[in-house]
Amino acid sequence: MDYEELIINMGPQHPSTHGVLYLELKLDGEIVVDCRPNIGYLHRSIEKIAENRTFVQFMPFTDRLDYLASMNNNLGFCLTMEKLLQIEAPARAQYLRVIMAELNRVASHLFAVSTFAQDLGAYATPLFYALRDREKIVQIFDQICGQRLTYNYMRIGGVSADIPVGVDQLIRDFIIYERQMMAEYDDLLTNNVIFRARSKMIGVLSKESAIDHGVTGPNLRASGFKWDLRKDEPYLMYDQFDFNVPVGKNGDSWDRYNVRMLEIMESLKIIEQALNGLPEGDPVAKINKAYRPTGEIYVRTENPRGELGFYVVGDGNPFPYRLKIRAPSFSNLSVLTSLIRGLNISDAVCVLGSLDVVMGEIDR
Amino acid sequence: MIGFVTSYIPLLLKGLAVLGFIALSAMFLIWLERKISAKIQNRLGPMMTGPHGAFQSVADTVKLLLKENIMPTGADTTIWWLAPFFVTVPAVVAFLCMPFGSHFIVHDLNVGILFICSITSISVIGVFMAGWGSNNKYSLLGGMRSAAQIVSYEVPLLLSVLVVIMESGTLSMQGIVRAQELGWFFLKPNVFIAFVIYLISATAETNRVPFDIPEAESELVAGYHTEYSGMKFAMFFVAEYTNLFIVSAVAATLFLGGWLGPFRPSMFWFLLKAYTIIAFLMWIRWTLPRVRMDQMMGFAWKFLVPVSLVNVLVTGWLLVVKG
Amino acid sequence: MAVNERIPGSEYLEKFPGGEVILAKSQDVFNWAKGASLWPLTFGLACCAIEMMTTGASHFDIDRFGSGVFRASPRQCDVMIIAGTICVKMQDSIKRLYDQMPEPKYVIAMGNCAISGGIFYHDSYSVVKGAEAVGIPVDVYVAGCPPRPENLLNGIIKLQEKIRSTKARVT
Amino acid sequence: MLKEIYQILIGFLSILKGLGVTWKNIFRKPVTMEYPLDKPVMTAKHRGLVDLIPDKCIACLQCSKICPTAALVVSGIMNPETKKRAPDKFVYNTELCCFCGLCEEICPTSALFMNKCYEIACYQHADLTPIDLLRSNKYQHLTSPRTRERKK
Amino acid sequence: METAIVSKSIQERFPDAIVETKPEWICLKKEIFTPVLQFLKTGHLAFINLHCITAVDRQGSVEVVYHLYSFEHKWMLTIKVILLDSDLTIDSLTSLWSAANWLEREVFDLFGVKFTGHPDLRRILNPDTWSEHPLRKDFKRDGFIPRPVR
Repeated sequence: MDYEELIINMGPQHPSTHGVLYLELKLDGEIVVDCRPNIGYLHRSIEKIAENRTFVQFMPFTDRLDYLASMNNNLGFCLTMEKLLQIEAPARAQYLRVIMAELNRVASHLFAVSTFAQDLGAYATPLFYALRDREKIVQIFDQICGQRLTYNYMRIGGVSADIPVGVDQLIRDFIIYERQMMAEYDDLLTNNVIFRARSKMIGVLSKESAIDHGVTGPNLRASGFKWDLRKDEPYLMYDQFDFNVPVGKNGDSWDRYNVRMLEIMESLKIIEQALNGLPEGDPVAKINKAYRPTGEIYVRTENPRGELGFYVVGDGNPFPYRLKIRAPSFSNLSVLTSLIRGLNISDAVCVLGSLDVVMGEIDR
Repeated sequence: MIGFVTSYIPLLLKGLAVLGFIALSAMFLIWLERKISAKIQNRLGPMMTGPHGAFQSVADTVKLLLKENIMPTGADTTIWWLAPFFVTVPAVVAFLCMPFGSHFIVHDLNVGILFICSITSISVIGVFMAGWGSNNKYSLLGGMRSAAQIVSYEVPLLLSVLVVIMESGTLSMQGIVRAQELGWFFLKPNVFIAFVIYLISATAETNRVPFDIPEAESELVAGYHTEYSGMKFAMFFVAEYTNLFIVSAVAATLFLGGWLGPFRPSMFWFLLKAYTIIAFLMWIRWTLPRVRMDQMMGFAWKFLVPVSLVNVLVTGWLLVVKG
Repeated sequence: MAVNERIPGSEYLEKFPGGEVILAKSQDVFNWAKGASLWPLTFGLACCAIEMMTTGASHFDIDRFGSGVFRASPRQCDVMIIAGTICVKMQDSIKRLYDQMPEPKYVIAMGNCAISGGIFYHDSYSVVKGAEAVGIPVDVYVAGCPPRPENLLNGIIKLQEKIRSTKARVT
Repeated sequence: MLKEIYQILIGFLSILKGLGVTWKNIFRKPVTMEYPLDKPVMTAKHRGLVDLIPDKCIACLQCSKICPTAALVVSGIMNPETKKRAPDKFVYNTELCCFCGLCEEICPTSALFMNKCYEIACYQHADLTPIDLLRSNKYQHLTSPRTRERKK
Repeated sequence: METAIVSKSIQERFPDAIVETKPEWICLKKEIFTPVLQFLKTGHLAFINLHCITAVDRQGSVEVVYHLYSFEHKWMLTIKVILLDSDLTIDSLTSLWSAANWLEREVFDLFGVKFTGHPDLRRILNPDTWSEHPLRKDFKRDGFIPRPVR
């Protein structure tokens, strides 16, 4: 008696595909036999656009790559251009960049953690708690640069505006508030028996397979490989802050979730130290339209989802000749097929949620 | 001939009263669920339709009435069309012997609790028909999951009800309530365990978190009622909340002494207990994640069934020893 | 700007004496009900989806307007909030989703990308220039990149006013 | 067997702790800001719609050059009496704008700024496209719901 | 850790593999390309992480650029291969790093470089029905509105 596999389309519009990802799942009963992810449903040809925009004009596009961590994308592009043009940002601007990047990392991890809980069935409550906390960060950004999600805050050689007067007190109150809330999330989710039963030893990613697939960021650290660009290849004064890098034990979905929770606490520590050590000076950088770099450069920074790389080739024009964005979620998602073979649908959804991919930067 | 007809008038009136109560309670429960979830999530819930969104459920029902009725192509028409009725009718009929008060009962069958448990398990056929009839892979998976879930949680449910029957000695609902005049049943330790098991398998029976696997939001889009729109979807919604009320009402009757209470209006106590249990189930609904399919089955057969069997033995031994 | 929609059974009601009065009154009730419970489809494409989720969350709480029930299946939805960039590859999926929705359906184009391709209008080979280019009639345009959650709530209020002002088409 | 029972009990306790968290949240004040009734005050740096003070503008075309999405169409003429350039056409395309704030930063005479208007919702496409910034009542057509009369 | 050291160690094993050595990158010949990378991965240099594959259209030839990273030496190596427009084929690296699978599909999709030996070389970002490769400089398509220079 031959049986025919059930082909199910977790199509571009599905509550748990974190955007427009289309998974062709071949099922035997409820067990996933094979999975073919199709991407490109949010391909907005940012690299083709970049070839017709000056470097200053390209900054708003970096906000829309990983739209949950726009500050970190701005930071990545700024560092690339500053290294290519040999420009040095003033100390206060560098400290402000660290604060903004780490605050955005906390907001992005809060979002990732709570959508993971939603995929496991805790419908809406953890998500709304995390969004309530994220709202405080977004309002701080609103005070600093005027927008809630696409900041366009950093300029090549500095930042666009200094921090207003009352905002650093706002950030300090947020840090105290967030530490209490994280204790609540541990009770609500981390130690919950159903949550652990659903995510322990599901989608185990070994260290070798992670490195082989080019997985970076929290997913790599969850597989037991202690590798964080901020610690191992310090850029932007990260070596002056002491924070430790959380590492998971057996690389399953729960470890990927737990590494993100611990990273939130570490980021809060960094923000506190950066705020205390904020030097004086004028961080603002004027818009300079006369950048005409030649040569090429490849710079990587540590995004909440992994290592974001910018490869810029300049040939003397104000527009880049070629600009390649190496998105961390792109390689993180390529691991999905090998992880969910043999699991059933509920675990496939759990593994996809634990990888925490953003379609904006996968499809560019 | 007249005598024959007039003897049915009181039953007809009681039936209409029950139908009215079901419609009102379903709408109230939908509003209550949105308000409790809002309270838990520090937000406000429906506010714009009447004071504190009082007429929100009325607006939802009227809107669902006005929706276009879409039949998916290739659907198995009769099965697809009949499914909502197979889910709603058992939920309504189960109110036949629900003891609202000392005299407020449609008809006090002497096999009351057996009747309720058997009627409510018919709805699984409706869910399965909806799953198969919609010609949609997600619904098919939802339908199959719900059949497995309800079958595996029927056994601990009935075993915990068996404990109460052994304690009260009668199957009729009023009889069970009167047997609790000395002390509510859930105060006894062994019956308390049966109460906990009953609540767990009741959440599974009504497909509510942490056992809402058939219509799992994040996996199967909307489970078995993916293809239903307009009034048919409203019937599924009403049936789901009516089942929730039945399960809590039976729990209140069996374990918390039904309409027994210090002062006169007995119906008040019954509704109070039923709605506190509903509020507790809603509180659980908005806190816990979902259990996976095989964990749910394993939990039922490997843990709930043995514990309830032991519980039945202990109750029997206690009754024999205590006399 | 009255978009006419047929009320089921309006042709019978009209024949009875005083039918028009009942029809007019019932029409107000129907429009109030349609406006008060707009169930959106969970359909986030890009950055605007994050702002849509924030609107659903506790600080702005779209549930106050009765539309907190985000249904995943298009069969049970009334309003499709197109939140994000419409790409060439996603085009026919959006059209199919729109066709699957039952009749009294409305569309809110949220964000400049859904209105006209926004920041990706020039130099992009794979972005469709707005929801109209896909062939979907849009009821309310909510501009912004991304629009603030208050702006989306403002769009929902405008959609409710539009529904309340529709006159039933008496066949 | 004993370990099994112990696991179940620990699991039960963790569920109760989770319920405790939601219980605490039930009694917290709701954080909702009821939008149409009390509206938020926009921050000082909020980037709303692009706005222009016509007489301060010297039509240097800096803003239309810097705009990443070419949403500003500006053309200026030399005004013979005042010997200064003045804009005769200043069209702003709301549907293309990405609200990045570069035009506001680059404008030498700060004639162009981003106002605090964030309620941009309308029924027709034509309300959004070419908006002539030289007119004084350029954003009147974008109405917004009434706020709650503050009970002073 | 300098490019010169890496190019010297390549020189010893594969004398005629290197076309050109620059402080930022090394340009390799197309013919004996995979053995060199095999050595780079498994040799003492331990470039076990293929960070990114991209391409640059030089209007006459396409430069395929590989970024390899070694965790031991904490150093990023850039390798280039020049492919003439006449035959845009190069052998695939999926046997060495599985990260190459999707990265090569993207380069094929946007540039048209065919990777021989790739398990399933299809388009990844654009619809499969397209025939042109968008990131080439001579790319034309209707509905493509260039930004008007003000």
